[in-house]
Amino acid sequence: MSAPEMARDPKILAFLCRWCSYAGADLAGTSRFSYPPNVRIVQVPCSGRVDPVMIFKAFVEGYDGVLVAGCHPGDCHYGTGNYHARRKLAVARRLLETVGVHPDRMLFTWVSAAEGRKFAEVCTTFAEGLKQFAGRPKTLAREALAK
Amino acid sequence: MSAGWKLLKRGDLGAFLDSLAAGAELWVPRRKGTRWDFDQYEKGTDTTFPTSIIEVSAKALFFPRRRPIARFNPKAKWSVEPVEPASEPRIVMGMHPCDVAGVRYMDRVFLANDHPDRLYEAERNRTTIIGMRCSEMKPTCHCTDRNLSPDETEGMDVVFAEAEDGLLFRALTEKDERLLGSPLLAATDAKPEAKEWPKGRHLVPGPDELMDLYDDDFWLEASDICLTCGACTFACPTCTCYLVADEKFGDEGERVTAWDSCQFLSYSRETSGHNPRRSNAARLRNRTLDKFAYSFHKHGMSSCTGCGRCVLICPIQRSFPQLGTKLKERVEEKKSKARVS
Amino acid sequence: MTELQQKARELLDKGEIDALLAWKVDPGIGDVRPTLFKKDDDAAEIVFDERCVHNLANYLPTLTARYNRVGVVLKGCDGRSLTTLLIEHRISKNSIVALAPACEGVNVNGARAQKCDDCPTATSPVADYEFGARLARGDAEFKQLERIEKMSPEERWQFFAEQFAKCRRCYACRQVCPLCYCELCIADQPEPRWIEPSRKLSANAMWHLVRAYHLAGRCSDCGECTRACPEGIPIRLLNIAVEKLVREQFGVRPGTKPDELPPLVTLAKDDSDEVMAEHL
Amino acid sequence: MARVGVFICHCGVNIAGKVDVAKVTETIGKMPEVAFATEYKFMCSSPGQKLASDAIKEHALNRIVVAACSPTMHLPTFRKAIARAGLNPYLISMANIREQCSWVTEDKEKATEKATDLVRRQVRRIAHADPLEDVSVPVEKTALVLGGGVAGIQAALDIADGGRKVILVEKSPSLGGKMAQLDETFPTLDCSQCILTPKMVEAAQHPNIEIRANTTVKKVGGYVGNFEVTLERRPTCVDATRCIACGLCVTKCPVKDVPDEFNAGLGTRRAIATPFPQAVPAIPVIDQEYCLKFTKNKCGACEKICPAGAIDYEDKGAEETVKAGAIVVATGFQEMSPAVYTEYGGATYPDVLTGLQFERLVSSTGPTEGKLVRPSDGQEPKTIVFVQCVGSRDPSKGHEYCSGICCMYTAKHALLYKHHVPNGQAYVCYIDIRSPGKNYEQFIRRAVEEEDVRYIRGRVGKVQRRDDGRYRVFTEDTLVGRPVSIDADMVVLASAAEPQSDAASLAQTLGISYDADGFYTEAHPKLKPVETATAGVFLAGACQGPKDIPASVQQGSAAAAKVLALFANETLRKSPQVAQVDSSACTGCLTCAYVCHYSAIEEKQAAGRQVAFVVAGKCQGCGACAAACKNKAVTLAQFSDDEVFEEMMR
Repeated sequence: MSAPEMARDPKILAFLCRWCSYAGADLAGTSRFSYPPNVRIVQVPCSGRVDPVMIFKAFVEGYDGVLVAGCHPGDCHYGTGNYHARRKLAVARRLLETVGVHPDRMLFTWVSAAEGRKFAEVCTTFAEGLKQFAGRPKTLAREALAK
Repeated sequence: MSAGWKLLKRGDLGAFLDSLAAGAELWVPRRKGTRWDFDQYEKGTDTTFPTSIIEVSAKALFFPRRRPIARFNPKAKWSVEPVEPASEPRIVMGMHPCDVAGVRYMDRVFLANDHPDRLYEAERNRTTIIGMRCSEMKPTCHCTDRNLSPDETEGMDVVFAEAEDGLLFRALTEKDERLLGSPLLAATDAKPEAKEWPKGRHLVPGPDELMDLYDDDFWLEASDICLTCGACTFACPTCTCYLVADEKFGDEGERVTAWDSCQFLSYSRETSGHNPRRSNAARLRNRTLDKFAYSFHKHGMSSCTGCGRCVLICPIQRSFPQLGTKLKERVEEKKSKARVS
Repeated sequence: MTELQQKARELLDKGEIDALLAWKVDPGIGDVRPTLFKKDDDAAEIVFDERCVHNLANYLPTLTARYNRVGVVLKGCDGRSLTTLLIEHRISKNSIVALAPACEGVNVNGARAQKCDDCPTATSPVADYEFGARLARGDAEFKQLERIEKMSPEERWQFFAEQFAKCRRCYACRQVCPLCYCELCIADQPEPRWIEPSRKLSANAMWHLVRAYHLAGRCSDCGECTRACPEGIPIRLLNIAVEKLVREQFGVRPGTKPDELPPLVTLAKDDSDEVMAEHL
Repeated sequence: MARVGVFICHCGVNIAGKVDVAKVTETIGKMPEVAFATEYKFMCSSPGQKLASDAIKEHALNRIVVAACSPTMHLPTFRKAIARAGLNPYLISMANIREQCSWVTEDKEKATEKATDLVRRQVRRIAHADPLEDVSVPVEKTALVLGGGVAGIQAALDIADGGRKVILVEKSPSLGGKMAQLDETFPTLDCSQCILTPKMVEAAQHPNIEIRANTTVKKVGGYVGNFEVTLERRPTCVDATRCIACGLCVTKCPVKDVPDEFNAGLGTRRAIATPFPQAVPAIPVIDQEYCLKFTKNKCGACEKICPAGAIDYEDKGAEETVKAGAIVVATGFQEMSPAVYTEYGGATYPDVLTGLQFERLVSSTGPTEGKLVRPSDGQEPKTIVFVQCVGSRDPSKGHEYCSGICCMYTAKHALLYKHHVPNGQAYVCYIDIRSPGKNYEQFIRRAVEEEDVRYIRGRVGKVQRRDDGRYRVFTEDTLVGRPVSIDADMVVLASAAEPQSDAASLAQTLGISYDADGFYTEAHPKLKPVETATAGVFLAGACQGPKDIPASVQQGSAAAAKVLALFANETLRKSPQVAQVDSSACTGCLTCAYVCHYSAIEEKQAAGRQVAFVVAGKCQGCGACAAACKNKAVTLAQFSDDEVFEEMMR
């Protein structure tokens, strides 16, 4: 992606749990809260299903930012999935930051099914923050194909 | 064949390398961090040629760790385009006899069959090897037990050696006479010092004797502490196993080969989940026999060139050639048992 | 004969163990290497000193499958790996006898190993026999990390990209690690290709991130990965970056308590959300 | 080889208004996996579904992508449709190009681009999906009803009448809930107790209903058809199996000054008491906070007098685990405390009452036996002001929502007042009047037109207590636009209905979700009003949102119908979204078992090794195990690594 294009619209991969955050994203839709178009949502049953390997891979794949959202603590549909997620995400963040992935490129948060507005705001703010990386080489991103 | 040796004065090395680099990609040994590896020569850089093997073999220059072999694009009706091999002339300078022997072995693996490896062939065709005689044998070196010697020149186009006041060069093939046409080189009567090289450091039983040990308990015992990491295979100048993978990006992608190792558990894992070489013992046996038996049967030469890199690299200080010594003991033991009974 | 050698001989002679995993000097290479001692072998050849770098816990799952009972000499860090191996059902405690001499640190490339500065347990936490007094250890400072922590994200990537680019993907780091024991490593799985098998920077980085993540909360910091790396990549940096987090946020030093589950399989409802927010 | 059929929905103009559907169809049609791609106005309509099933046959499609609304909405619809066409119902994926694209993207070109990409990812994903079979599990045909208010009683009775066993769990000593505290009910003004008590008795006597009073839910395990619920009875110190409910103990109890919860804090009761005369069960309970045996270790009067030997001071409560196939949650609401409304003197001025307190004050079973007098001086209030929306429609201090029932109960209170004090004057200060129920508006009109209740439109600013013991209510008449003040003898605050204080923790125990206000969330606001997102857990009554009696009873019956429908099956088909272990790759480390919230992973022996094994019936499909397994030996159907990978890759 060229730098000006990136400045307009960073690519974000969002892992959303099906019960809260995906429903929150749906609510953002039904409420017509618009947010930047380059957010790609992957539904997972629970934030606990998100394997940090997926997050690493997303950066390798060249996404500018990775968002993971699940039910608020205590609200997990599966009881404890989001507590597991929280620890895993903490480790993922530590590793990524250690090798030099900028902290602003990852956002791990909770979005409930009622928080349509929050979801749209989270996406908008996150994308806004990612614009600072426009035109800079992307840490971790995969190499171009051989000529 | 060629005439005698030509002398390059030590002070003229830089100028000579510059002249070589003017006509071709030139690769020379270079120290990177704590170890030596081959690197492309850049004009004007100081260059030293180590007098014995370096940590990293020249294998990757002919058979890279990762080789894109084709590009595909399903959008355009699954078009598959082969990757064009490089064709610019190249000189690899400073390969020692054991590494050159490695290339000779790879030639048999990749070229001496009905489906020669196109990319390897291209690398070979564009490359002139300026080999270097060793002036010492490291404690781990044992080429002399592998039908080689530090003076071996087979497979080289040009050979050079350390001398008191510079480097001595000699062309081995006619086409490469030209390389030595530089005015910096002067004909000389001097010859590289002839040395007596130690032998018998690491003897290994013959291929047939080894095959007799196929079902022996020896392998189980010997593999007790082997980690079955791939460090030795990647260091080895003749390990040529590779895997093929499709690396996708969006809908496009490339098919690549990448080094693989028979020491990995996954190497021999079949789709069903069955793995004929699940145990460390089976994998150690495979590697040992491949070096000292299968290679004879398939390609007519041992694929161990005696460089000793596997010893240097092993994280548990397992001496691979020492294994040979033990194998020999085992063979003797078996023989004597046979005599007794 | 040292106490350790005597006990080893006694255990072998009495048949309490079928084999003993320890170190001896190999004159051929002039260094120590892991050796499996049997009844008739000379226990007096057992050495335990700063040269004994190898983590022998790595061999236990294979050896306990072959022998009824295996004795093993463990340093503190090796013992921490053993704790986790026991928790993860790799070995049954009945099939091993742990000999735990107090470790005064080991040398790698002629200098004291960096891991030893951060060691919490000089003596293995799993021990049937202890030798020497338990040495007190201060809290780890992970000094080696400071250099990285001071860097900007760009500088960090510059540093790690240079390191990862060297990786040959020989997986010596994996094989040398007692806790990397998967039947089919994720790096070897063809579909989906989380980690591309070929050697290129992005795939190598992926491998190192995943490797470190899989050891998160489990790594005993035995440092073997770094020692085994033919390219000299400071792999341990990633391990301790996580270990520091795990200690600070989850209050766990992996493997130091025999009955403590690794922090990534337990969960803490009262963890702060801060742990997954920016914190470096 | 996957032959994917792609169907792109216009959703009228909802999608087609933003997304160039024809262009998306054209681009997607070129994907190598795609055998057929088309667009249609409304895919969820029957012609839309038929379009898909016809195409499956005509083009030999083996995978389907429908690009339309959120899968939460219509995925089940399309699953059924493709199953009718003979395709495995799990070989379909939906691209959410409405909620995630056309509705949230401003630029048309970008929306089209995004929609194309979303569909493309689902095509890749579904090409990697495997056919799945539903998991079949047995059904335990006992229902657990939580809450013995009118909704719970109704649900229990309907299920029991349907021939199924019910365990009716009530936190307090008696069934009845809020309705038992009411005097008369709107809009008919029939006596609340008179219509409720027979139902309570019926429940108690029903052969299919077991009542567990003083009991709460401690733990819920299992899954639809097979819940295992741990119930916890608090210590009551009265052995219910022995007590003959003669009431002698209550009369002998010397502690008489315990604030009476049933009377909303007005009046007192004994330390051993039944909450009200018609309580079911009628077993008294000792209040350890006040009982002298516990506070001073003396007395023991009740133990001495009890003819049945039912008093047991050593009672530590009890735990019991019950099996249930379904759970009806009917835990009701609580009245918001007006304490935050200091400007109204809520909870501080003796004659400023809440709605529920007023109910008790006019009730013949209340603390004054139905005499309407001021708590402060026992005088009849000549002037009374009802303040509406106390805590409702007030995001700053109370709740944003409208409690819905207050307009009606305030009108009822005003009428009751007029019936008690015919020559008194009642004022109602309101913001809006909401009366959308059968005969509700007529009821309001009756209060205004026939009973001379004066309605003043405006929010009350302040209630001031005057030296003479009366209260001055400051408000505004917004219809005429001038300030008003009224001197009143009594003020009644229409306190909001809010979720029970333990609603969130119960939701967490049950694994159901709740909305921003704390009310339990139904599976769909219109189409699944009594289901929750958790299969087998249903909602009834005000725990789902404020409700009046008719609505609560309706929901009770609706939930019962759902339970009976569930119990009509011998076995249940459960989503195939369960984890599976590839034993050839499993190392047997059991990390997956450590992280499983449902204890659904066990060990087994395979090929001479210990490996993990998923009990499909117990597995709820969260995928924690799949994420924890380092070498990916655990796969979660429908969310396999393969599928997530294909979807996330660019």
